Amino acid sequence: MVNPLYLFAASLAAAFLLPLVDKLGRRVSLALVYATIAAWGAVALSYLWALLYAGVGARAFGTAGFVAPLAIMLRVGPEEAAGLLAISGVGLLAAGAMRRPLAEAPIGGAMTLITALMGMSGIVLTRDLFNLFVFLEIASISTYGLIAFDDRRGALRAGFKYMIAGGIASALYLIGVIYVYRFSGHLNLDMAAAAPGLFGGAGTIAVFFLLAALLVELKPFPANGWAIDAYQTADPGVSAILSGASATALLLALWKVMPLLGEAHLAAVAGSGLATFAAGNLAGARQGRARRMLGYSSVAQVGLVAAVAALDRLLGLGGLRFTYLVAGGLLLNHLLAKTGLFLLSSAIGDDEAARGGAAGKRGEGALSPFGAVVAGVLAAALVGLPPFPGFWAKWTLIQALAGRESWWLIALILGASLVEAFYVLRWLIAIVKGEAGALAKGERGTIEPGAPIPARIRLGAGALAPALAAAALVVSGVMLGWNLSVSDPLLWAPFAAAAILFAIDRAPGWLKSLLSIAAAAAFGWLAYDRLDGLRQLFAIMLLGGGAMYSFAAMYKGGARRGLHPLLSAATLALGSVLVAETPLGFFFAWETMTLASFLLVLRGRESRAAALSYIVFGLGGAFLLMVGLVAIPGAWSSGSTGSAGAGWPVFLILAGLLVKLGALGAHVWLPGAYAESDDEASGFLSSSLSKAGVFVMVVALAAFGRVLPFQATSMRILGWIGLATALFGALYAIYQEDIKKTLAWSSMGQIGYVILALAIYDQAGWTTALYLALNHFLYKSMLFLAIAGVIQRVGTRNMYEMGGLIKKMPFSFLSVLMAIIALSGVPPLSGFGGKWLLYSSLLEKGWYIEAAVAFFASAVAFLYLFRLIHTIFLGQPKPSQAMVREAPLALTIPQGLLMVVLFAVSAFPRLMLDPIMRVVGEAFDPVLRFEGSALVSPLGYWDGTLSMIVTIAVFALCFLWMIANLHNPQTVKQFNIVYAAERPFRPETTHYAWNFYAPYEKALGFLTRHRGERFWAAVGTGVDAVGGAIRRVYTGNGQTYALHVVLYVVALYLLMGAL
Amino acid sequence: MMRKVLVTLAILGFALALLPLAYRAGVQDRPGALAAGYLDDAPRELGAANVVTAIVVSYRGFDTLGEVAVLFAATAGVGAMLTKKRLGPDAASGRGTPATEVLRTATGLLTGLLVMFGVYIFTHGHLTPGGGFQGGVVIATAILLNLMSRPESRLSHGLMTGIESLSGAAYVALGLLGAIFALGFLDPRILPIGRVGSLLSAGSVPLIYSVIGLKVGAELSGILEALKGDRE
Amino acid sequence: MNALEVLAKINPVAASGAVLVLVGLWGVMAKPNLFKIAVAFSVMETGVNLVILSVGYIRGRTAPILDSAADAASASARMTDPVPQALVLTAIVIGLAVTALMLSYAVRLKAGGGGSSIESYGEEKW
Amino acid sequence: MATDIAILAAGILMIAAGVGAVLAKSLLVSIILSGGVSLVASAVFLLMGAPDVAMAEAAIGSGLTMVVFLYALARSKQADAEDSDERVESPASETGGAV
Amino acid sequence: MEPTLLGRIGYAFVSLFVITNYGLLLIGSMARISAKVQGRVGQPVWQPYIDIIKSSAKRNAIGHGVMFYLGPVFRLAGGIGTYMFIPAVFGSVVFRNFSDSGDLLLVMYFIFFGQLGMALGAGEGGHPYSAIGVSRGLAQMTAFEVPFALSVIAVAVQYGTLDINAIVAAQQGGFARWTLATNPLAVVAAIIAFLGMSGHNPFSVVIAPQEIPIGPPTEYQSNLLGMLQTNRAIFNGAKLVLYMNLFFGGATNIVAMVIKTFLIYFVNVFVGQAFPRFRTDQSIRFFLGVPTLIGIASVIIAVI
Repeated sequence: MVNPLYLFAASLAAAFLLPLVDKLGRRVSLALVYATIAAWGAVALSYLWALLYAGVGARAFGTAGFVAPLAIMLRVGPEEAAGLLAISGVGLLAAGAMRRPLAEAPIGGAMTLITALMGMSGIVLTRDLFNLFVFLEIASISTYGLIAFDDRRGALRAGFKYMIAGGIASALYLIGVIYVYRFSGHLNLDMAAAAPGLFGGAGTIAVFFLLAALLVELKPFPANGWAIDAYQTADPGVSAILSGASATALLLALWKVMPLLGEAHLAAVAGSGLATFAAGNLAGARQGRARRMLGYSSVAQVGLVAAVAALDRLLGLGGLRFTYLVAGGLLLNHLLAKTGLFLLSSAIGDDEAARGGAAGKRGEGALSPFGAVVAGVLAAALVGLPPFPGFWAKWTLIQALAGRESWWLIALILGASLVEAFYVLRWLIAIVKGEAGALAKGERGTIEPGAPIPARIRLGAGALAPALAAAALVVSGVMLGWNLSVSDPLLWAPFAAAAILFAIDRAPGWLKSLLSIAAAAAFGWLAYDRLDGLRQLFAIMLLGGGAMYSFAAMYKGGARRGLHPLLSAATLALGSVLVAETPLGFFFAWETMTLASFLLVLRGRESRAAALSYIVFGLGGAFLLMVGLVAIPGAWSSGSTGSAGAGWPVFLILAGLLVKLGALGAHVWLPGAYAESDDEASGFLSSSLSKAGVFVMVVALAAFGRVLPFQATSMRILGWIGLATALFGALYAIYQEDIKKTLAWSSMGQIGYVILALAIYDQAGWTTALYLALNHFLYKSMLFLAIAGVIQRVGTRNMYEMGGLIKKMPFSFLSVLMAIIALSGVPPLSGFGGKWLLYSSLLEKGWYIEAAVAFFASAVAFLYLFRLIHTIFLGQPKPSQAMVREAPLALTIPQGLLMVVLFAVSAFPRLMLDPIMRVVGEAFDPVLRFEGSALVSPLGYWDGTLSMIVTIAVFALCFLWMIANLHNPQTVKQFNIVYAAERPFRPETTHYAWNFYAPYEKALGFLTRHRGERFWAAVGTGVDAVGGAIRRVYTGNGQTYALHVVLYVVALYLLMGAL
Repeated sequence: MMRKVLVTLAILGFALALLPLAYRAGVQDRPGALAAGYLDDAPRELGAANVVTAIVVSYRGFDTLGEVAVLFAATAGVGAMLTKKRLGPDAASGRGTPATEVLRTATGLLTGLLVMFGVYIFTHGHLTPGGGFQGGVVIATAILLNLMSRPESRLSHGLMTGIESLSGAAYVALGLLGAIFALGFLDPRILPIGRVGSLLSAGSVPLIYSVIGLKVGAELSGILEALKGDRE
Repeated sequence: MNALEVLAKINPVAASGAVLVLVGLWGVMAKPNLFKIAVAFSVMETGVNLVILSVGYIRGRTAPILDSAADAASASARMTDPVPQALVLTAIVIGLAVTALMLSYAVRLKAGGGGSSIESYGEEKW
Repeated sequence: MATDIAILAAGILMIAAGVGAVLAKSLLVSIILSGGVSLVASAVFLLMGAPDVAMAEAAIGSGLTMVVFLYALARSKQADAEDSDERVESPASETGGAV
Repeated sequence: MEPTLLGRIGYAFVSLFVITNYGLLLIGSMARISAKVQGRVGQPVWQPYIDIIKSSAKRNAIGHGVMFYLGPVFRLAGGIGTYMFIPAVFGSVVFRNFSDSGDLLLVMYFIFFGQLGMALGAGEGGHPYSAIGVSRGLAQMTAFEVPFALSVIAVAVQYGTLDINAIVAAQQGGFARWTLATNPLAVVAAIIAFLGMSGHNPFSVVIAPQEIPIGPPTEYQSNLLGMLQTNRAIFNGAKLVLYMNLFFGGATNIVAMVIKTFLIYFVNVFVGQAFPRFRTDQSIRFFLGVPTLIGIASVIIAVI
C-alpha cells in the first residue's frame, strides 16, 4: 500500500505551487487540480483492492519516522479506503462541474478546493485526536474559502454563519481533546480508547465535548441552519462537496471516536441523529427552493447514518458487517445521489443563486429524456427505491430493528423517509415534466392546437457529473444486492429489460413492443417451473397482461420514447413478485414494481399530482408491508404457514396491501394514477398491476389468515373495508365526466369485491375472489383498450364531448358492450358467475347485510356502465368527429381475443373455475362443487352452460321474429330524429350526456363528498404545518444559529447527564 | 428579551458543563507518560534542545504541515474573496493619507533589521523559544511597516507569491527527503543530529523551521495585502 | 476539605480560560455586529488556548527547553508538559487564520452594501 | 502558590478586558481590549513556563490579530464612533426563532 | 320421468304460450278495471292482441341502426329468458321451464338483460328523452333493488336455499306457511320494490319522458313496438310468478297461479294509484329509507 503521506505531500505541493503554475494558464493549473484529486482516487482504489481482494490487512503508518504514542499515526483500513474514494470521487465530480467558475474566479478557489479535499481525506486517515482537529480546521477553513470563492451574495451571507458555527465547534473540540489528553494521557485514538480514564466521571465529559463538536459539524437539528443556508447558496459543486465529501469525512470521524463513547454518548448520537432525520425531512417538505430542499434532505440523511452507527452499538443490531452495510450503504447512497442532484440542479438552472437570470430556465420546459433518466435514478436512489444502495440498507436496518422490536424507531424512520420521498419526488416530477405542461390550462384533457410544446432542456456537458453519479449508484446498488444474495436473475430481469429498451429508445415502437412481448414470454418460460397453480393463474394476468399491453402500445405510431422500457420493467417486476422466494427478494420485486409503475404514471400528460400521490401511497403501503414482512420471521419463505408468532404484523401486511389496492380510505391516489397515465398504461395498472396486490393478499392470508388475532372480527372488518370500497368506487364512478376517471373508480370498486370475497375466508369466498380477479382482468382490459382507441380517435377524455360513435367504431362498441355486460354481472356472460359466487358465499357465510350492500353496489355499477356506453357510442354524434375511424388493429386484436376468451369462459365456466378450485381446494374444505356443468352451493346452483344455451336460443328466436317481421325499413342518419316536432338543428344540444345522473346526485350525492381526499389533505396539511413550524427555527440570523448550536450542546449534555 | 433569556440559559448551561470539567481536571503534579517520554527522548533522538520545537517540527510535524496548510487555505480564501474587482473601484484603503516622513525613514531602517530578527528566531527555533511561526510574524511585521509607510506602493506580488510557493514546496520537499533518506516523511534525521544546543543540530529541524518561517511570513503578508485591498 | 484545599485544587489557568471562553461565547451570541463577533471569537480562542495550556501546567516547573546547564537526564523531573504547548502553538496560528477569514467575510459583506449587523444578512431562511 | 495567585490576578484582568471587549460600544476599544486579553495571556504563558507559546501569543494572538482587525475595520470604513451594539429591527431577532 | 331435450323445448313453448296469453289478458283486463274505477268505458280486454297484430303488420318507417333493432330483441329475450328460468307451477313438468339453469340469483340478474338491451337500443335511437328516461330508470332501479334484495335475502335465509323450487316447496301446506304469513315484513318490502320495478305510481316518473308523445315509442314502431308489447305481457307475468313463488306459496296448478298473480297485480296497481308521483331523487330516498329498514327487519326476523 502506498504511504498516504505522499498524497498529502503531493496535494500540498500542488496547492503551494498552484499560483506559480497558474502563470502558465488556467487550463494548466486546473489540470493539476484534477490530477491531484484523481491521484487520491486512484490510491484509494488501490487500497480497496488490496484490502478487499488481495487480502492485506488494515495498516497504520507513522509520521516523521516515529510511531505512536510519540508520533501521529495514519491508518488505512476498509472504511478509510472507502471514505477516501468517496471524497475524491465526489470531489472530482464536483470539480468537473465547477470548471467554469473555477476558471473565472481567482486561483484561490482552486487552491482551497485542493486543501479542502485534502483536509477531508486527512480527517478520514488520521488516528490522532489533535491531528484530527488540524484536518477538521483545514477542511473547514478551505470550505469557508470555497463557499465564498465565486462571490455570490447569498453564499457570502451563508459562509459567515457557517464560520460562526464552525468556530464554536472548534472550540468545543479543542476543549474536548485537551481533556481527553488529560484523562487518558494520550492523543492517539487507539491508545486513548484503551486507557481507563475516559470512562466514567470527568473523562465522560471530556469525551462529550469532543463528541459535541463532531455532532455540531454533522449539522444536527436544530443547530444546522447555517449549513442549510450554505447548501442553498454556494456553488452547487461546493454544496455537493459539503453534502457528500465533507459529510463522509465527518461521519468517519464520528465512527473513529466511537470507541471512546459510553452508552450515554451513544444514546445522544442516536437520538440526535434520528431527530435530525425526522425534523430535516419535515422541514424539507415545505421547501419550494430546490437547493434548500436538497440541503434539508442532506442533513436528514447524515443524521440517519450517524444514528445507525450508534444504534448498532446500543442495541447490538448486527456488528461491524451490519454497520458497514447499513451506514455505509446509506452514506454511499446519500453522497452519490446528493452530489448528482446538486450538480443536476445547477445544470438545469434550478440554481437560484446563479448569476444572470438563469433562474427562470427551469420554468421553460421539461428535461430531455436522458436528463430525465439521470434525474430519476438519482431521486429514486435518494428515496431508497431499488436497486440502489439505500434500498438494501433500509431493508437491513428495518429488519435489524424489528429483531430488537424497536417499533417506534421503525415508525419514525419510515415516516420520515416517506416525507422525504414526497418532497424529493415532487421535485423530480417538477423538473422532469416542466412547470408548464403540454396541455393548455383550460379544459382538462383537451389538446388545444395552439398550446406551447414544452421546451426540452438539454443538459449538455452539465449532465456528465450527475450521470456518472447515477451510474455509480446503479453499479454499487447491484453489487450490494448481489452481496445480500438477491442474485436470482429473474429478479433483476426488470432492470435489464428497462436498460436494454432504453438503450434502443429511438427504435420504432413496434420493434420495442415485440421485444417487450418476447421478454415477458421468456420470463414466463424461465419462471414456469417455479410457478405453482396459484402463481400460474396470476402469471396469466400479470405477465400475459403486460405482454398484451405491450402489443397494444403499438396503436400509436412513433418511438413512444420511455414507454416500452417502463412497461416492460413493470411487467417483469410483476413476474418477479411471483417468483421471489425470500422476503427481501419479494420486497425488492415489489418496490421495483412500485418504481416502474410510478414512472409509467409519470409519463402521462397531466400526471404530476397523480404520480406524486401514487408514489407516496405506494411507498407508504410498501413500508407497512416491509415492517410486516420483517416482523414475521420466516414470512414469504416458501411454504410458510401460520405460526404462533405471527400476530398483529399480519395487520401491517394487510394494511399495506389495502393501500396498494386502493381500499376506501387509502384510495385517493387511485383515480389520478389510472386516469392520467398513458391510456394503455392505465389499463395495465388497473387490470394487471392491481392483481399483484391481490396475489400477495392471497398468499398472506393463506399463510397467516388463521392465526390473525380476533380472526372472525378481523375478517369481518376486512370484508366491510372491501365492501365499502366496492360501493364507494361505484358511487364515485357515476359522477365522472372523464371516461378514464370512471374506469379508474370502477377498478377500485371491483377490487373491493375481491377484498370482500377474500375476507369470507372459505373455499367459496376464495373461489369467488380469484374468479372475480380473473374476470376483472378480462373485461377491464377490454374496456381500457377500447377506450384507448376512442380517446385516440376523438382526442378527448370527456364523455360529453363524444357521442354516436357506434357507427364509426362498431367493433369498439361491441367490445365495450360485452365488457359492461360482463362487468355488471348480467347473465349469461361470466360476470354473473362472479355475482352468483359472491352472493352465494356471502349468504352461506351469514353475512346478510353485506350481501344486501353488495347488491346495491352492483346495481350502482349499472349506472356508470350505461353512461359509459351510452354517452360515447349512442346518442347524437359530434359534428367534429365525423371523420373518426375504427380503433387501430393493435387495440382491436387484443380486444377480439379477449372477447373470445370471455365467451368461452362464460359458456364453459369450468374452464376457469376448475383451476381456481383446484388451487383453493388445497387450503380449504370444499363448499362448492360441480355437478356436470352446474356449480352447486349449499344454497343453490348455477349452470353457466345451460343458461348460455337458453339465452342464445331465446335471443335467436326473438331475433328471427324481428327479422321476419321487418318491413323494409328506411335507415336514416343519426340526426334524423323528431325533437319537439322539429329536426334538431344543432345536434349537440340533443345529446344528453353531461351530468347524466343529476337526480342521483341530488339524492345520494352527499355520500360522495370525497371525505378520503379531505382526510389525507388534512394529514398533508398537518405534516406541512409541523414542517412549517420546524423551519421557523431557521430564522436566517447567524447569531440565532450560534444560539442554537450552544443550546443544542447544552441540551445534549443535560440529556446525557439524565441518561 | 427572549433572546437574552435564551443566551443566558445557554451560557449557564455551557458553564455547567465546562467549569466542573476544568475543576475536576485540576492541576497535574507531574507530566504524564507521554510527556515524560518526549522530554526524555527528544534531545537524545533528535538533538533538539527545545522539546516543544522537536514535537512541533518532528514528532507532530504532520500537525504543523497541516497548520501551514490551514494558513495557506486561509490566505487563498482571503485572496480569492478580497480582490479589487470584487471590492469595487474605491477599494484600496488608506490612500491619500500619506505616512509621515518619520515613519518612512524608520521603515527603511527597520525593514532589514526586522527581517534579520525574524530569520534569527526561526533558525534558532530548536534551541531557544520561538520558531517558524514567531519568526514569520516578525517578517510579516516588516512588510506591514512597508505597507503602512507607503500606502500607494504595491508589494511585489510576484515575489511574495514566489516565496510563498517555493518555501511551501521546499517544506514538502524536506519532508519527502525525510521519507527517502530517513525513516519517514518529515523525519528530520536526514542530517546529523549533532550536539544538543549547537546551531547545527537537530538534523533538518532548523531547515524545516526556516522554510516554515518564510512560508508563514509570506502568507501573513498576503493576508495583510489582501485586506488592504491591493489584490488584483 | 477547607476552602484553601479547594482553591489549591483549582487550576488558575483553566479557570480563567474557561471563564474567558464563556465570555467569548456570550459575545458571539449576544452582539450582532460582524466585527464584534470576530472580536468575541478571538477572546474565546484565547480562552481555549489557556484551557489547553492549563493541562500542561505543573507548579514550579521550568520550560521544556534544555539549556547548557541542564542535563538531559533530569528533563522529565523538572520540566512542564510540552505536549499542550505544541498543541497551542498550532491552535494559535489556526485561530489567526480563522479570524482573518472571518474578517474578510465581514469586509466583503459590508462592501457588498449590507449593514454591519449580522441580522441584515438573514435572507436565507426557513 | 505565588504563581497561582499571579495567574489568577491576570485571569481576572483578562476576564475584565474580555467583558469590556464584548461590551465596548466602540469597535476600536473593543479590538484593543481583546488584544490586551491576548497580551495578558502571553504573560500567563510565560509564567507557566511556556515561552514558545508566550511568544507566539504575543506576536500572533495579540500583535498580528490586532493589525488584521484594524485593517479590516479600515477597509469596511466603519467609523469607530458607530454604535456596534445597534440591532437591525427585525422580528426574527426578538423571538430568536429558537422556540 | 325426465323428459327428453326435445320434450323440454316443447313444454317450454307451451309454458311460454300460456304466460303470453295470460299476460296480455291481464294487461287488458287491468286496463278495463282501471277504466271502470275511473268511470270510463275503457278498452276491450283483448285490445293488447289487437295492438300487437296491428303493430306487427305495419311497415317499418325508419331504422336507426343495428343496436336500435337489437333493443327490442334484447328486451323480449330478457322477458322470455326471465320467465324461462322460473318454475311457474310447482311440481309441474310442463311449467318447470329451464329453471335448472340457475337459482333465484340468476333470475334476479337476468331481469337486467332486457332492460340493458332496451336502454341501448333506445340510445341508438338518438333521442335525448330516451337517455333521460334511462338515467332516471337506472337511478331508481339501484334504490328499489335494496329492499328487494333484502327481502330476497330474508327468504333465502328463512328457507336456507336460493333454489326457487325449494322455496316453494317449503311453503306448501297452507297459508300459514307462506312467506306472507311467516315473514310479512319481507313481503311488504318486496311489494314496495315491485311498484318501483314496474314503474307504477308513485314511481312512474321513469316513463314520464315517454308520455310526452314523441319518446321512444315513436322511435319504435311497427313490429319492434309489437315485440315490446309482447314482452310487457311476458315480463310482467314472469315477475308476478316470481313474487308468487317467493312470497305467496307458489302454485301447484295453473288455476292457482292465475288467481294468485292476478291478485298480486291488482293490489299493486291500486295501492300505487293512491299516491302522487315522486321525483326521481325523492323516490330514491324513499326506497333507501323505510322500505330498506323494513327489509333489514325482515332479514333479522328470518335470522331469528
